[in-house]
Amino acid sequence: MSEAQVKLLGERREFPSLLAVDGVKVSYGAIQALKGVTLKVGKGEVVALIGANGAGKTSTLRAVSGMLKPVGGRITFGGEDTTGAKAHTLVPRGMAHAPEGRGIFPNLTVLENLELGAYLRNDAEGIAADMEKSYTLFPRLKDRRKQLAGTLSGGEQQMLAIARALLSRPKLLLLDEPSLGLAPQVTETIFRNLKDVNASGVSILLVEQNAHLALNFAHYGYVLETGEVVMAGPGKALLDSPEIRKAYLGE
Amino acid sequence: MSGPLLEAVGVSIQFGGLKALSDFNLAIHKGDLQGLIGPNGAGKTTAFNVLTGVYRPTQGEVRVAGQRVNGWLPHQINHLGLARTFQNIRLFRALTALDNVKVACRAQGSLNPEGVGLGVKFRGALSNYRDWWRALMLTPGFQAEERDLTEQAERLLEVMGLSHRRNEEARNLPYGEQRRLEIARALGTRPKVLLLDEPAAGMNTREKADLMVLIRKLRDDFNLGILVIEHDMKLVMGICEKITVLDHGETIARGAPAEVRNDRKVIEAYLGDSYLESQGGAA
Amino acid sequence: AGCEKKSQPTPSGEGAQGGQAAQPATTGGAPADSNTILLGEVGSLTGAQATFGVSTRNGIDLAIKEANAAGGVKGKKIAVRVYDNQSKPEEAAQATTRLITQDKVVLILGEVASSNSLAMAEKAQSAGVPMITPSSTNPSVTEKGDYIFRVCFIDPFQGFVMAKFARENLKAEQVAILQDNKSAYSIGLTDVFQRKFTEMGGKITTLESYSQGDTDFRAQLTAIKKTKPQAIYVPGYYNDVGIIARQARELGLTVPLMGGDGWDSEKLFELAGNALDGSYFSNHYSPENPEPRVQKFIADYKAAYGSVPDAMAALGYDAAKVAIAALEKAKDLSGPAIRDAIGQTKDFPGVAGTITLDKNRNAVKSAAILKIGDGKTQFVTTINP
Amino acid sequence: MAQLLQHLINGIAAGTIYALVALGYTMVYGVLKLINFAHGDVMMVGVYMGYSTAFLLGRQAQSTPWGVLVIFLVAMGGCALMGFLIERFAYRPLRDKPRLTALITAIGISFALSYGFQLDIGFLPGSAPRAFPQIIKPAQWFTVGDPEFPDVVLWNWQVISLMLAVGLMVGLQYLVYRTRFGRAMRAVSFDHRVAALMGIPTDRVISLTFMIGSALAAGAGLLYAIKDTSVSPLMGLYVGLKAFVAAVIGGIGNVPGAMVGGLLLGLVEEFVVGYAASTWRDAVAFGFLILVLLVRPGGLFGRVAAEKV
Amino acid sequence: MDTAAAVSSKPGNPSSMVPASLRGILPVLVALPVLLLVEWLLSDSPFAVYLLSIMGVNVILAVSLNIVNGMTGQFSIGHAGFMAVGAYLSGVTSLALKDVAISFLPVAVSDQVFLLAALLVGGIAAAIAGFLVGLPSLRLRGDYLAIVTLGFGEIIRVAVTNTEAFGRALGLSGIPQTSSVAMVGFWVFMVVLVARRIAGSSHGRSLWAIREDEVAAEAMGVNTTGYKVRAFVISSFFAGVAGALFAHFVPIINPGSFTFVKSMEVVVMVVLGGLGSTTGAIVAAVFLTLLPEGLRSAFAAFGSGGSLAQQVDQIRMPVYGLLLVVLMLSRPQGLFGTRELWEVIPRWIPRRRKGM
Ligand SMILES: Nc1ncnc2c1ncn2[C@@H]1O[C@H](COP(=O)(O)OP(=O)(O)OP(=O)(O)O)[C@@H](O)[C@H]1O
Ligand SMILES: Nc1ncnc2c1ncn2[C@@H]1O[C@H](COP(=O)(O)OP(=O)(O)OP(=O)(O)O)[C@@H](O)[C@H]1O
Ligand SMILES: [Mg+2]
Ligand SMILES: [Mg+2]
Repeated sequence: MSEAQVKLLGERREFPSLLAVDGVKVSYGAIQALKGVTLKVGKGEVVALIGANGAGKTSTLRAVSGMLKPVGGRITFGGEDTTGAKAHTLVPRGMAHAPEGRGIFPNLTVLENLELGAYLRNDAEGIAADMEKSYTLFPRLKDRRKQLAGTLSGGEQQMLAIARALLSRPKLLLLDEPSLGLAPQVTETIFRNLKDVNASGVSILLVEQNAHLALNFAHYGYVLETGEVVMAGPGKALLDSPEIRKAYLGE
Repeated sequence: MSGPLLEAVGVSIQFGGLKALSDFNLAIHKGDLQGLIGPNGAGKTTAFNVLTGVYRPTQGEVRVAGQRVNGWLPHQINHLGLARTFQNIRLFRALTALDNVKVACRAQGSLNPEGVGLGVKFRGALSNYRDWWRALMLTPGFQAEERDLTEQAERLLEVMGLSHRRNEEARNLPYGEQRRLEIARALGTRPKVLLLDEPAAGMNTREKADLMVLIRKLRDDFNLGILVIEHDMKLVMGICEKITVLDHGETIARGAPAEVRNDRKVIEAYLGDSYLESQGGAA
Repeated sequence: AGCEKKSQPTPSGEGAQGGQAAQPATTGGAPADSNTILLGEVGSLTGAQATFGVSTRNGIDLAIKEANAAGGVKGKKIAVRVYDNQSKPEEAAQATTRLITQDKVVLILGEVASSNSLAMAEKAQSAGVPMITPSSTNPSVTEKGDYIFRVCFIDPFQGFVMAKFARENLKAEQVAILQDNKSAYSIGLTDVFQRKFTEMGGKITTLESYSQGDTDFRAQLTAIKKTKPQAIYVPGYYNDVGIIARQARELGLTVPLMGGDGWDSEKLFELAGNALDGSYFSNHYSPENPEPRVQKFIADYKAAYGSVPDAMAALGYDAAKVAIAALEKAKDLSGPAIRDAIGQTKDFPGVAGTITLDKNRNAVKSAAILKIGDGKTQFVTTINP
Repeated sequence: MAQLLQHLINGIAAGTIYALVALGYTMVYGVLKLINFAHGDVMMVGVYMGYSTAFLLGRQAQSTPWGVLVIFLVAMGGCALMGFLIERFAYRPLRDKPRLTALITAIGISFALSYGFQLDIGFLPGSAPRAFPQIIKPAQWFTVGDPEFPDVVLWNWQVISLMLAVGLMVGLQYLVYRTRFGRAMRAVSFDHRVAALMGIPTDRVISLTFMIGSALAAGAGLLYAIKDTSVSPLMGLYVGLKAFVAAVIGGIGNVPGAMVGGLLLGLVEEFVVGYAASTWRDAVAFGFLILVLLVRPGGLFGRVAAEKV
Repeated sequence: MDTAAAVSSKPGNPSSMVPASLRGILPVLVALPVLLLVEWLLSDSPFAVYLLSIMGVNVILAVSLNIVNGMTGQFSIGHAGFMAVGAYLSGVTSLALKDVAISFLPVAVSDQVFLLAALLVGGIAAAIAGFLVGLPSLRLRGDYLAIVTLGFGEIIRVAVTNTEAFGRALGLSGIPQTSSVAMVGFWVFMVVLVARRIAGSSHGRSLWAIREDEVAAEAMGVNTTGYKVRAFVISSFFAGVAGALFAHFVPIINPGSFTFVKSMEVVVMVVLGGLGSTTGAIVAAVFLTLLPEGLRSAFAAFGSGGSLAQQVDQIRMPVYGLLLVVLMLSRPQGLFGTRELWEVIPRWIPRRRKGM
């Protein structure tokens, strides 16, 4: 679908380009989940992706991180064409993805899960430092270091997933519903921490059901409907749009 | 009988060194709509698991409809009228929406005598095999029963607004609808008490608002006692009459939403200061 | 015993109903043209007993080639259709049925393993197609009916032969037995040996078992060793026996081993090294037999297949020869005619002994006792029935 | 008494082989959750490779230390390659499909190998067993009683096999639990898609695991052939099955479990044959398995995965 | 009226013209004459009879295993064990009754009566064994359950091998060859009917639910252990009948026919057909039974002379193995996935129509 049908609100702040998704299509067998999604994430930018259930948010993230092979379109990351590249080849280039459903390794301990996040890194000291940092972000994880991740509570697992993604020192962090199942306080903490993470130069592509939270946090937002981008604009502008308020904020 | 339909008395459970739930007390009566909240890892889901028989309490007693059910199997407890949904959706993914509900309906329809003792067991086994036999022979009674089931299940789908999905496989439903299907399925077992584990997770604000209306309606129409775990305070505070707050397995507060909301301990452990602020602003 | 009562009426009953359903009714496959006589063979070409199946097949093949070279039978060439049964009775039954009804063979050459031959015999008997088994030694095979023959001696005889030899020639008093629990053949020999040897005043110190295909026999051998036998009877197949012998020596068990025709294979010596030196087994034939027909057979076989024929090959050869002779003699190629012709086989000069079929359709033959030494067998003695 | 000692030695020697084969089983199961039914047949092929190498080396060279090394390397390398190919073409395409489908291809490969090697065409060996050359010259390292006709014997290769098995077990355990590769293996085993998100090259990890497993199979097979002095196309079938049982007894996926399971199974079988009825050996072995599983549903060392509801 | 449509849209149910009280047995009434006709038509081609019989036995095995492996999601690989129980016990029964006949009936009919009795003996004995094997499923999951079923199968085999009454390694021979195409067909028909009716009933749904998520099924009031055991019992009953039929047409049985390789063959049929699909199991069983025979015919074209022609019959098995791999790779979901034939075929034929 062409750009023409996307309703654009407001002006986008300029960021140096990092990720560009151009007309990407994804299908699961007969089901076409993405019908041509186009979006951009700049260096240091936080971009939110909102949309109803089944709109294709998760599929977009999967296509970007290489978990899925798009059937059409182009993805460029850090200046290189990464369309259809395997997930593990994207990690060294600075991509980290905390997937939907958390994807923790249930029979490994919390510590081992975190170590896997730093799988490709060789700087023992850097890793140790980052590990400490994640413990300050999520003190709960420190207490449960030796516990098998599968027995963590839902919220703890979510923390683990985010902390693990950060340990690869990514340029771009893909987060799929990070607030899912988290206590309000924790959600708040996480978003506060994500701000810091972003401030340190990491770009974030965020999928969130809580549109309020997400759009407040993001520089720019896209609205996805049945596999297509239907609206885009700076976070605040979207928040103010009556359509969004009606459809996603229940007002 | 006006005693509580579901009762937990001094229930504790321990995993290795970790006390996930300690001295947990709860009573749910007909028509109650209660909330169970607390920080992540507080033991809320564990409490559900103990109540429904997935875990066996290390201490204390669980009573359903006046029966002590410690050590019973989940399906037996379910037959006494306790149904639940799961935090991580656990639908029968390859079955259609309708069949998901019918599975639950059936189980209640052919209830066997519960209890211990050889006689009961034997009669149970006999009636089981007779039941299979009826299915194999397609007896008229059996056919009528099947029609009945379908009707029941369809009614439930309608109540949950899922009729248009009846023949779709559960795994192909959007998340929000899966959540509702789980509730429909739980209702299929004709429970007296319904336990909902984070029913609004993954829903957007509007869907949450709809869900609130729905939960209230269920309580009224089906005459249920309902216990909800939820992290969305708007939902919990909005619909629950009584809220229990857990932290580290301990009950740190209990009372009406207004009381709980202003409880210092609850704010510290769970809500956080900014919650108060946002409440001030939004509500 | 009298178990034919019920199986008899079936074919004749059907025959009555369908009139002459035999020849022209069905079309099935490309029937052998009128210039060839088609025989059928079912063998274990894969599976646990495959090596015997292959030997048998080679023996039969050789006999057929010779016959064809000499002008065939009744002026026609002979061909054999061979089916594999994977060493399983149901496959044997299926293949036999196929041979009979699809390929329309006039005669079937059977199996080594008795359980497979039994399955074949059931089918051949009820279809009225004659069958000759080269080397199934279990008595029950030919009891299946009057169309089933064999060109080898039977288990009771072979068990008796070895018991007699052990008691009289070796003067053994105490013998242990190690049997293959998975093979009816081995159990058959064991039962007879045990009975006869005890009757002759000997003592069986212990009876241990293994399963075909096992490769570690140390547990059994250790248990046997404790009983201090003067010899061990191992009525198994050579592929197991070779390994058993080595392990026995390795454990310090130095008494002679004794066995049956299942031992007979060139490969035995390769497997056993010299661990079997001084051991004995009973066999259908001895390759040392100076008779020209035997030596010619050995030479031809070597030329064709590159190895010394073992007993299975010799018996396969004999079975085919008996079959060919009967075909020649039979007044026509109908089942009953061939059956009668085979039944009259008398003093037939086989490479594995002179064959005379008794009224139970079993070959009455003497057995050779062979001794092993230096990777060779030496003829020791013949024991007559 | 002497007899008891001998049974003990036999049982441990037999168990060692089960354990070695089980190690490979467990490795593969560990990452792929696939019961690799072709494992025993891969082992068989490995033994034939070793056999041909020994044959080519000739009688003299094959039993020198270098000869033995070459034989092992050829067999293990050949099997690693074969494992790679099998994984690449028969299992990988099915990785995201229901688990049972890969099991069927495993069965197919098992059939193809075990029946294929019974053929007598080209390089295929035919169904008859062959004597495996004594590449390790047997020597009695310990005897009780008259050394000529000893009551109890312990052979050099029995000790060597056991030491190798224990060494391999320790090495594997180290590999799986102490190295980065091991961590990657374990991650892949739980969810290879998420593992890829960690930057783990999952295909390579799985291939490598397969290659290690197959090489182990070849090594185990050679020791087995040395112990029982023969090689045949069907040898993989039952050893494979028994090794699988051993792995399950120990808790499948668990490295020390495979070792202990193998030794226990070897001993149980030995003592059933030695002191009870030898005809019931297999039944007792499986009965033992069932008993263990009823008492500990995840095997001796295994943990039934904690599933949090 | 919506519900009526739901009922009649379920395939496999006879049309609603039939009075409800008759629906249960109607298919049987229709099938019996058909089977007898087939029997009569085939009366003089024993090979076709043999092939059909072995095919039928395999179909019964596959469809019955599908109840446990496909519908319930348990992983049983010991089916040959149940088959053995049925085969041996019915064989012993028939041998004992060999010379008895019901005097007022024609011989053929009397034979069939005795056969039926023997089949029931075999089936029930196997069902009891199935109950025993089903019990560990209370505690065991997945591959652990699988190896236990395999173990039971092997134990049964060893027990048979050591029992004098069962003929030890030689097996039982001389079992009357009373099996007929009609009888085999009847049981094929029965097992399919039972499988379909279970699948279409609430019991079937409970089994599916267990397959999908045991914890959730239990929480929804499904007595998972009870259902699993019952699935085992029904499945092994039919395996026992299949074994009993097998014993009456081969007609010799020995322990070598019931090894775990046989069990694996049945598993292959079920998976290849599509786990949970009854018609898939049928098609796969028929196909895999005919495959080796077909290869045999194909290879027979090489003629019957020469050593290559003699080798070809051995090439069958490795080719069979490779074909399995290829088949699985090309249809990983099995032939029909979890669907049934009539749900699949419409998808294959009118490809176009959907778009319009
Ligand atoms: N593995 C899958 N197989 C088949 N269809 C799928 C699969 N995953 C997603 N889909 C379908 O693709 C579409 C887009 O799904 P996606 O998960 O990307 O949506 P989403 O926006 O993330 O929704 P949610 O808010 O529910 O997470 C939906 O219709 C969904 O049903
Ligand atoms: N089977 C188990 N084994 C060990 N620990 C467990 C097990 N189940 C739960 N726990 C522990 O018990 C604690 C309570 O877990 P629970 O799932 O009840 O939390 P929760 O209150 O539901 O949290 P959330 O809101 O995040 O879902 C957690 O710390 C968890 O790690
Ligand atoms: Mg999503
Ligand atoms: Mg929870």
